[in-house]
Amino acid sequence: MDVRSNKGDLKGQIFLFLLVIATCVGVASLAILVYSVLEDATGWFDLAFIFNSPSRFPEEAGIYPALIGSIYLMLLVAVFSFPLGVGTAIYLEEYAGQSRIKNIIELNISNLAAVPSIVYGLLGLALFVRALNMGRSLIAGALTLTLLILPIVIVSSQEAIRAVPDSLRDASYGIGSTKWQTIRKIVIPEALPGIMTGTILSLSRAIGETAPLIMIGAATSMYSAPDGIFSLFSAMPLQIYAWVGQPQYAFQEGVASAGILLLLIVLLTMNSVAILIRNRFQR
Amino acid sequence: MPNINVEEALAGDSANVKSFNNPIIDVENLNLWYGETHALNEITLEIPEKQVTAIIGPSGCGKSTFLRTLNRMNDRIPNVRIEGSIIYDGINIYEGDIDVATLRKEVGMVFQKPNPFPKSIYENVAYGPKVHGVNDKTKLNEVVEKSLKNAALWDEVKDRLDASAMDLSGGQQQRLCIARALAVEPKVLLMDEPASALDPVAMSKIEDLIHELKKNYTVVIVTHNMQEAARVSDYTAFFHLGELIEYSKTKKLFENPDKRMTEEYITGRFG
Amino acid sequence: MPNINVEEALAGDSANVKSFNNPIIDVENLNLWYGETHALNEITLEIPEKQVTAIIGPSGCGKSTFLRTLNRMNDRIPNVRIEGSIIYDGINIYEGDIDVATLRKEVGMVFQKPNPFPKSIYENVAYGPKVHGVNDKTKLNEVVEKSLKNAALWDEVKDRLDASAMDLSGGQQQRLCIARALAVEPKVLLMDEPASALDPVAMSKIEDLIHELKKNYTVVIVTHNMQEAARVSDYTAFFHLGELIEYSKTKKLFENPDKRMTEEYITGRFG
Amino acid sequence: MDNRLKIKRTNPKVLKERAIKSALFSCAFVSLLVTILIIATLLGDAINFFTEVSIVEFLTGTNWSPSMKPYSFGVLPLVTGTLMITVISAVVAVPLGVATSVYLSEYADKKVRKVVKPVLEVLAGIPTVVYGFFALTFITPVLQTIFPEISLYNALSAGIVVGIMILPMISSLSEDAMSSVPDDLRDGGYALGASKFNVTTGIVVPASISGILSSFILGISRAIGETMAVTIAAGRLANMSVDPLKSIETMTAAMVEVAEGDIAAGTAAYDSLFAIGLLLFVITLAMNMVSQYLKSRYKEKY
Amino acid sequence: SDTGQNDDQSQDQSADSGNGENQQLSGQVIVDGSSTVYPVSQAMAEEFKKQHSEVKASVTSSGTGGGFKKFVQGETDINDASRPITPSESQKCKENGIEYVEFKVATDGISVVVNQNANWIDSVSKDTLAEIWGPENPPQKWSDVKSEWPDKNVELYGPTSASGTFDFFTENIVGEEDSSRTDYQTTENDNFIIKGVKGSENAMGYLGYAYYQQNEDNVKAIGINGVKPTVESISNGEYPLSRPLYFYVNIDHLKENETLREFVKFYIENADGEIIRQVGYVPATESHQNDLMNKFENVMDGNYEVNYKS
Ligand SMILES: Nc1ncnc2c1ncn2[C@@H]1O[C@H](COP(=O)(O)OP(=O)(O)OP(=O)(O)O)[C@@H](O)[C@H]1O
Ligand SMILES: Nc1ncnc2c1ncn2[C@@H]1O[C@H](COP(=O)(O)OP(=O)(O)OP(=O)(O)O)[C@@H](O)[C@H]1O
Ligand SMILES: [Mg+2]
Ligand SMILES: [Mg+2]
Repeated sequence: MDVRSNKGDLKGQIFLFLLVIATCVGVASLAILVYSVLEDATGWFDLAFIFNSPSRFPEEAGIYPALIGSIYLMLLVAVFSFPLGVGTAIYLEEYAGQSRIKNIIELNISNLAAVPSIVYGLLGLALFVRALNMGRSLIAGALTLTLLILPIVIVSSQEAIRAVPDSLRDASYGIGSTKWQTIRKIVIPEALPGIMTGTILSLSRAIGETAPLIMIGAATSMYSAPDGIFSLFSAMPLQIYAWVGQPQYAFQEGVASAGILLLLIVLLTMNSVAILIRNRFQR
Repeated sequence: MPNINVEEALAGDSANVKSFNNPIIDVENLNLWYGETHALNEITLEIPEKQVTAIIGPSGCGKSTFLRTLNRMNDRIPNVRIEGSIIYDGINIYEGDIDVATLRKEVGMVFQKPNPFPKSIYENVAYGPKVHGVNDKTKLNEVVEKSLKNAALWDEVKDRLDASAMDLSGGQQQRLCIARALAVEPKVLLMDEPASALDPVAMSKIEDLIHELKKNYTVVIVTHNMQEAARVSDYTAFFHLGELIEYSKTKKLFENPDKRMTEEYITGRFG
Repeated sequence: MPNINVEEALAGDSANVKSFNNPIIDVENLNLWYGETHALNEITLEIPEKQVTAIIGPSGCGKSTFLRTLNRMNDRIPNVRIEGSIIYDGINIYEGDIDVATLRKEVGMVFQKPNPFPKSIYENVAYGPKVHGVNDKTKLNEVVEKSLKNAALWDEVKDRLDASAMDLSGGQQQRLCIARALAVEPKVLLMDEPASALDPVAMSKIEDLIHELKKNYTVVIVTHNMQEAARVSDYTAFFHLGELIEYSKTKKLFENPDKRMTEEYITGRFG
Repeated sequence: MDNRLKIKRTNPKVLKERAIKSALFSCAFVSLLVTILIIATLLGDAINFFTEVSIVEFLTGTNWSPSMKPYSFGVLPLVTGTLMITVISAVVAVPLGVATSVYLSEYADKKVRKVVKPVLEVLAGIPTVVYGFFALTFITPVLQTIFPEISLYNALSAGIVVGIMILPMISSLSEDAMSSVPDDLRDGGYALGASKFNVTTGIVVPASISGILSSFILGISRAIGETMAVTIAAGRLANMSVDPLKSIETMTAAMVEVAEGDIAAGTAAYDSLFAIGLLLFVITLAMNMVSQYLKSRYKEKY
Repeated sequence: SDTGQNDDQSQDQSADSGNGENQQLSGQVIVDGSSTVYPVSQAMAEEFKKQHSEVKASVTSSGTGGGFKKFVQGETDINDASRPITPSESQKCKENGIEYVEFKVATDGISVVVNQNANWIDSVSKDTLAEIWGPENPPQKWSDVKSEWPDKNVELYGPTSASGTFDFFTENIVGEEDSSRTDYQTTENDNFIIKGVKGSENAMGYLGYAYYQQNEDNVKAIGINGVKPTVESISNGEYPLSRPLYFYVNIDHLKENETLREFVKFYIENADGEIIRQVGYVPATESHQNDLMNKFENVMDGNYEVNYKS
């Protein structure tokens, strides 16, 4: 034999090559997207844009109320969806055993993942806006988006929890920890990177959604920022959506792109917190 | 070059064990199935308090399984079915609403494969006391140091308590798991081959520890090492294919076993 | 009751080992660091072909680390730095473009903690041959059966080859891992405490296997069990705190060690 | 004293554990509740719809034209449209996503992973409207150079863009699943002389298959339910063709059209939104039942 | 339109309507409905907000029908509409006890556009348009319509059948509402009609006047029966595809909500001017504006009866 001969691994080389290509495709798509946004946004994206209210004059148009709306919205969605989603995942993985109810709930959750966002809008309208009398408030919007992203949080948390080796649970139970102690101190910290991934992906989805918010009647344009959770609100994708439909080119391209750029910045800021947490816990 | 003399280690009387005055654990007609596999078959035995009981037998005979029934760690495996009773401290732990957490705090366990938490060395040992409500920092430090010393690991790790437990060598991990179990001061300590990955020095320290523990604790130990069983235990149970073949004082079992099968097994190696 | 007599096992001449005619592996001035920790310090030794070399030493002394350097399994750990050379079959495996896969096929390994794949028993053993291009079903069946027999596991699992390997007992898992390593027919087999979780019967079968293997293969074995080292190996290396303290014919090392430290260690337990 | 281990129902520790279990169950129950409410929300108007349009016509009709004469409510073209987008996006995202996750988890060094993974996750957060425009203004023109006969609005570019959108879902979740496979197992493979390719495909991927399949389900689900991007990019022509170069209309696009257009509530066209929603629900339910069955057959546990 | 102009103008307006004692308005107004009227309401809200900084105005575009669905439940104050309320929507209001008032605020002219370079066409008759867009035997080549037109494929772009623009066009051109050929490219974003038409010499499309006006350099509007869409021709009704735009106000809300009252008043006061022109529609004439104001005052005085359709 000759351990020096490396030709045996041609297959491996090709495989790696394909993997790199695949990864590049994703990165390149993003680069193109961001590049085209940046190109259109230059000249429009400035402090005034961030701090102004919308206007029918492109030069004056700003996104402040929608920006604040989106930030509030994301905070609320995170606060609602994290405990609810992780709680559900814990129940399913640690408590439900192999029961029938577990199968039903799991089936149900993956089914909810495929429900179109517009249907969540209809649900939010009927449930939060009308039945619970919240009106077109931030909280109604946040709850609607929470339901929308819940399946992603649940399924990804479940997978993360499932991947925690059983020997660690054994170790914890073996010294007399209760179930909850084991979950809280061993399972959740171990699963946290995966849980954070789910949270990142789902909050990302929530921050870019338009249809359900339009359905519940959130404003496509607001001229003042929300000042509480029961306040009327707009959100960035709605404002962007409105601009993109305007007849003037300056709106469709410049102003809308500036909005998209800001949305991406907010998204990245939001994600980096989660990413920091994820990296800290990743082995 | 030393000669290993098991005879010397087996001092004591040779009466067969039927029952004890005051067993801490009393196993009766225990059967266990993994799905279809009948892994434990009508096991009846009493475990004396403040003594060391060794469990020996060929690989796959059910030693770990039996050990896990004693603190209900088998609850965690799906498709396990258990019949019979195990009385611990006067209570059948398979009947009614049992507080398994308290049971396991009192009947602690060291597993066959070392399973440290992916945390620091310190956190591994402090985990148990914290779970049971010890939060005082100095108290914790004390417990960690004492447990690591007892597990013969302190000298090797005292300078890197904050390092990850996952970077320890195999034997170090095993000792860490022992320290972790000791830190909660169980009444009964179940040890599944605690010394298998240990070198003679560490092993002898652990054996010394077991002798020490015996004063206040009950120890049940699974081992493949006949000498170890002989040296360390007071009573020995020999399992084979899920059945308890023989259970008697260690000296008796090693010197003058009742069953042919026992004799074959213990001599099979050294005869 | 048997007496264990190490002396008997240590037949052979007592010359100290410096170098062999035709070592299959030649380690020179090997140093290894985990980050800051200097885990192997200037190790120089030659491993003779078709002989059994045992590595002994206290827990944490670097035995596993050393073993892993021989087939570059240490590549997989981040922050490892290696200096020195290891010549296998005339080639320095730490230099230039080495096909580590082929290296590892030829220098196989059994790990300290059993690590079966989460697949069926059959698939675990068949994995290696399949990876190396054996696809013929009857051929595979043969290999699987032979390897499991050699690892003394066949009788226990022959009826449930499709069951998950994860449901095996600790010792069964360990033997499965041995069978898995045998199935690719390596030239050198590195075994990290292969027998620690085994009962005497299985252990003796593995030892018989090692004797058998010696005819065609080279074996390097880490063990904590002095008797085992004595029984099974031709040469023994004693490590301490990352250094090679002594390396000589097994008989010599156990009967008449050169270094005080060696003597203390091997007698520390039994003296 | 001798009942020390017996759980007393008033034991605070026990109460706490029970309370936690109930709380967690309530969380899980929310998802059931949501389903019930969704069905309730859709059912009322859907029933209205079915009083005007027979369910048979709806399910078997091959012409969808709710607000253009002659009115016709055959949902099949929408179903094929949705199917087409789903298939195209899956064909794009599944191989790319898995390949990316394999690369990040098994090949890339830590620094690359730490950068690339979050970068790709940004793709999940780009507003879907933006994706729609990206398809129209970038992807379609590129496709035009390859297929000159392609329509301005076409299933292919919409499918591709949805594939890009769900890519991070698949790549990130699969990557998590793969990187939580214990290293012991990889060691086991490498020690047998397996190449990285062998270990990755033969050990790591099978051991993490549950997580990988979950990521497919989540990703593809999103593709099925995706609204805005396809509404903009795929056109609004409900036709039964399976030619990806033509305009199509998906079920979700039809729903938006009704919801954001000027059609009056209470008309059959408006109520059709709810009927489509319900049908989509039933279809995905069936698909999920199949995938749950498949998944339960491929679980490896370590 | 430049910014300076706008500043002057908003000062004018504050002079106009800042005469009330109710200086500190702080309530909220909820506007929903047609995406066609949306730019108008948006602009009105923007200007109104400049005078009453504490007011919260929420303007949403979820379509005329979607908006009415909420309006008939009393959830919104104002519903923008690119078509009159339908009898069923009107009946829903009646059932729910919602009284409403309709204001026609502006006029749109649906413009038929072709490529700048399409020299072969400049004006068509309504009948020819009907032939091109109608459902029966739709022509595949331009030469099928008129032999002198090019022998090239017909490429058509239009809004979706769910839009009010489509309804209006089909009713007024094809002759029957919702009746149209189906083989054309539809989009709910009019900008893409522009893009399509700009890209091909054989293309034709129709869309709102605002979109044409913004793209006079990119596409060419053709005359219908000889009349081209201009502010003039649309406002005097000469242009055949002049389409009124409405908003509907909930009367109860109007009476209870002072902010809404001021907003509607502001809306009407500005219906004749620059704001409407800036967003690309044709403002109301002065006399029409007076009618609107009278209607508003009558509503406030209680001299108004809702005329529910059936
Ligand atoms: N991945 C790692 N990172 C840092 N230090 C390590 C790592 N692996 C091992 N070490 C340290 O290197 C030293 C040698 O470890 P090694 O595993 O080689 O010991 P060993 O001789 O095999 O011991 P044992 O008999 O307990 O298995 C130990 O002190 C250990 O803590
Ligand atoms: N989870 C399980 N599912 C099915 N069978 C199991 C499971 N765990 C153990 N077994 C089987 O039950 C039998 C007893 O296993 P056990 O682990 O108790 O053996 P052991 O005596 O501890 O062996 P060792 O010395 O090898 O650790 C073995 O045949 C084993 O294969
Ligand atoms: Mg065992
Ligand atoms: Mg080791």
